[in-house]
Amino acid sequence: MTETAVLILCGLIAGPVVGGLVSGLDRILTARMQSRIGPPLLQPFFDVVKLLAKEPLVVNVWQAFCAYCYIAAASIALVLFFLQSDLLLIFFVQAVGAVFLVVGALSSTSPYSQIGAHRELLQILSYEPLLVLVVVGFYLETGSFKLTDIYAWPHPMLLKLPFLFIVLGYALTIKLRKSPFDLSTCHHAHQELVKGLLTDYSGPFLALTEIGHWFEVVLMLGVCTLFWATSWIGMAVLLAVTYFLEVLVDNVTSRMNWRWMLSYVWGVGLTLSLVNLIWLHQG
Amino acid sequence: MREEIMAVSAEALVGEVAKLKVLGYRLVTLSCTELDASNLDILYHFDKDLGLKHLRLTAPKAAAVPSISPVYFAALLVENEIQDFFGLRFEGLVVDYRGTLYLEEEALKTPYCRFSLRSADQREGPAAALDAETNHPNAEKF
Amino acid sequence: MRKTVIPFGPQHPVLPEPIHLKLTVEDERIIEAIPNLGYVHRGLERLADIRDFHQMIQVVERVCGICSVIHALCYCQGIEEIMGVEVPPRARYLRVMWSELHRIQSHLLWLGLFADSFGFESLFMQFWRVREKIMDISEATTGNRVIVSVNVIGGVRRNPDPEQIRWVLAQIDWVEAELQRLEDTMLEDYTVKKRTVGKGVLTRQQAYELGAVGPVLRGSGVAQDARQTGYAAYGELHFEPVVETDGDCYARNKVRFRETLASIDLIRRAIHRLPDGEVRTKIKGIKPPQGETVNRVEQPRGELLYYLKGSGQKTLDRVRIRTPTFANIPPLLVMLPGHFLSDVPVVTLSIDPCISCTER
Amino acid sequence: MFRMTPNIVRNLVVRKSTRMYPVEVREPFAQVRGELFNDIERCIFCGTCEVKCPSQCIQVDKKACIWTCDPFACVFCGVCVDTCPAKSLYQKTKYRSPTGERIIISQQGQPRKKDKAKDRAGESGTPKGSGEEKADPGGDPAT
Repeated sequence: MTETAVLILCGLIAGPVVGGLVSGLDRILTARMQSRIGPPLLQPFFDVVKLLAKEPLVVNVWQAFCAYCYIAAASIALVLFFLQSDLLLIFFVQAVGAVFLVVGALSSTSPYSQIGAHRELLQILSYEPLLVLVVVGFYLETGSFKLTDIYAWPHPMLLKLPFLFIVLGYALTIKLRKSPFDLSTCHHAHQELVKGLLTDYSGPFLALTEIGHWFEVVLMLGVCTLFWATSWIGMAVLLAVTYFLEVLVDNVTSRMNWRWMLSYVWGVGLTLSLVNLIWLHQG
Repeated sequence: MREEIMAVSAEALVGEVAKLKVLGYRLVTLSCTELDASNLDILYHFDKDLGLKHLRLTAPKAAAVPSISPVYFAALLVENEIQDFFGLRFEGLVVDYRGTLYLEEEALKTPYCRFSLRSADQREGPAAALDAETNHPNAEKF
Repeated sequence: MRKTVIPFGPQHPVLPEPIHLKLTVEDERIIEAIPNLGYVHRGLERLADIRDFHQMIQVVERVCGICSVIHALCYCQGIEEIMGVEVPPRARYLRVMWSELHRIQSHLLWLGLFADSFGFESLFMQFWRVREKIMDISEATTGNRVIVSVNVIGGVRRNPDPEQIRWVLAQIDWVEAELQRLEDTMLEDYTVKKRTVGKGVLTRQQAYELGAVGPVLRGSGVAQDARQTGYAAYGELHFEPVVETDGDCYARNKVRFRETLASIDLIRRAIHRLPDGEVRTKIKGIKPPQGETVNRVEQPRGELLYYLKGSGQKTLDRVRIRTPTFANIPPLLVMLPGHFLSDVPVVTLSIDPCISCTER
Repeated sequence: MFRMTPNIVRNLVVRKSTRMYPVEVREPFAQVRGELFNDIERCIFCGTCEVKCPSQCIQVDKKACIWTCDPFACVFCGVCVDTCPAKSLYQKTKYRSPTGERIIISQQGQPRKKDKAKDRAGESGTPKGSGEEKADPGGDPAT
């Protein structure tokens, strides 16, 4: 029982701490790639603390409620991951959180927020099928949706599911809000929709969505570790390489539009998944 | 000025401008200068193969000038600008901001005129109401 | 989705300056765009009533920070023409050098902002990094970074020594090398092309009739550049305008990129032929300007026109400034409808809007 | 699709282009037009700078020999320095550092006399030994 409590606590702490550090590292690495010095490592924490200290101002109560629901769902998803729960359940909870974020944005009347919400729905529509296919891949390989079974599998999954890892990369790029998929909102509020989805969230509620985002980042990185679950070094190397590539892609592409995203992510993503799944089935 | 300047009257203006368009001239811009208390001087600058040609129109402030924006769409901004700053009316503008392109509703009209400055309350008078009636129907949209 | 009106600006993070576009959209597709101006109007033309014609140089420089040298140059040329002042040859060549430096920095600024408009932040940073070198050259040779205040009636105020000229050449070589490194990305990258090719198409006919100027006009295939008139020393430098024919955002992008390289070349040629001698004609004792003139020069954004009228007094009767963005707004209104909201920043920035210029 | 990659990778290894600004400042160039100063001992209070200044940031009181400048209105064009007949105006190569308070520079000089009086009085209070310049925090924006 105490073990469960410890795991829950781990999940709740790891989300903001690891997520914030990853975000800080991301900003430093991005700055270096652009030949800048960049902010200190702890800058994301400073930002969030500053936001939390601000006077709460809401457009309507719904939006505040949605922000709380989003962070709750995101943290529950991560806690479930730490508890080695069912992958399908985790993704379901995570999707609920994402939808609450959209509902919150839709509850305001700002056209930027509205259009951002529509685009976010399209993004969810593009990455959710891919995530399900990745989970199906795990099932076909291990015969189980449980994380305990997947972590106990003796061989690195990447060798069997290389294409599905690329597919997960697409989902990861969308989830991390990186170019070319930073459509609904992006990190620097410098696009045609201002901050898109998050335009009308402000102060502490914006901080909540940011912390919720960190939970999701840690969760997605956790899913990446499943592909090399046999050794700690393998996991670390895989994570480092994956994240470096994410930042690199962010820096070498421009933002695309949602039509391109749908056709590209579905076209390439579904093809790659199917090829991988058929290969698994044959092998 | 080095280039050729041709004087035109308000009646002949649109015809002359249309002729220039047929000849392949491009509208560069309009320049408005206040001559004295009741007259404005408008220069229409045209360009063809890097050569300039000017039309000069001396317009009394009280009378409206026919707009050339139906001929050259590009004239709409500058004609609205002159309307804002010099208080001159252009008739038949394709998009008529009615003096609010740069200025706010409550702003004084004709800020660029030295000799006369119509005050805001004068504008509210019957003349302004008449102005509003005779405006272009498009104006309602903005 | 029903029709929505999106207030694009006046304070919008994508737009560097405050223009307000009322966009009527249907399902993210633009149906109509109506501009509204006047957010930064300063009435600089009216300042001619209280500032004398020498002080107006500093005033017109502030019409637009990015092309200050060229504004001052146009104004000074106009006054020189009215007063019949001959400018020394060295000053004419130096004016070309500083004008082209300004064109490079303006184009680099634009290339960065354009990259940012389609969400390519790292490319934005790279262009601005290169631009910094040009600002350094400005600062070292004229004394100021942006509004350099180097033109006067009758010549220029600074005379770079040979060592400084050599230093400028070396810096320019560095800029060219850096630009060539970015050329491949800006002109050939898949995502960049995807966002710019076929966007905001303006046919040759439309561009000409709507009075487009500068890279917008040249991107549509009309070879017109005020530098062809040979003002300052351009007539002696065998200037050729850069022309593209597609008329879309990509073509305008390409025109500006190629013009930047062409400007580097022009600076080299100007420095190579730089004559010795005086840089400033004394105008003491000549009567204040009496008469009127129209002067045109080529700004980075396009053709700039000054109408000046003086009546022999210290203050001018009229200073009328027609800036290039003013001429490029009607084409923008024609280009926007039919595009998606995500293309609005790209199309809007493709005319290189300088709203402070426009509103003066 | 990834044509930017060589530039990005190169940036990771070469020196950074930015610097930690207030801590680390680049050497200014020799001819930079920076902050404006008046060498009040040489000033003859002719008022040329007041007339020529395009931003009208300088006021010269010829009788009381007071030279006043609003540094926040100064546009660093250097016209006053160029036209100063006594060459008492000069610009440093450094820019004025940012401040939260509005200041007006006001300098009290001596009328030009045959015998050079060494001691000069400050305008009001805070008499500095050098008599260089005096800043009135929150001073009236006299321009």
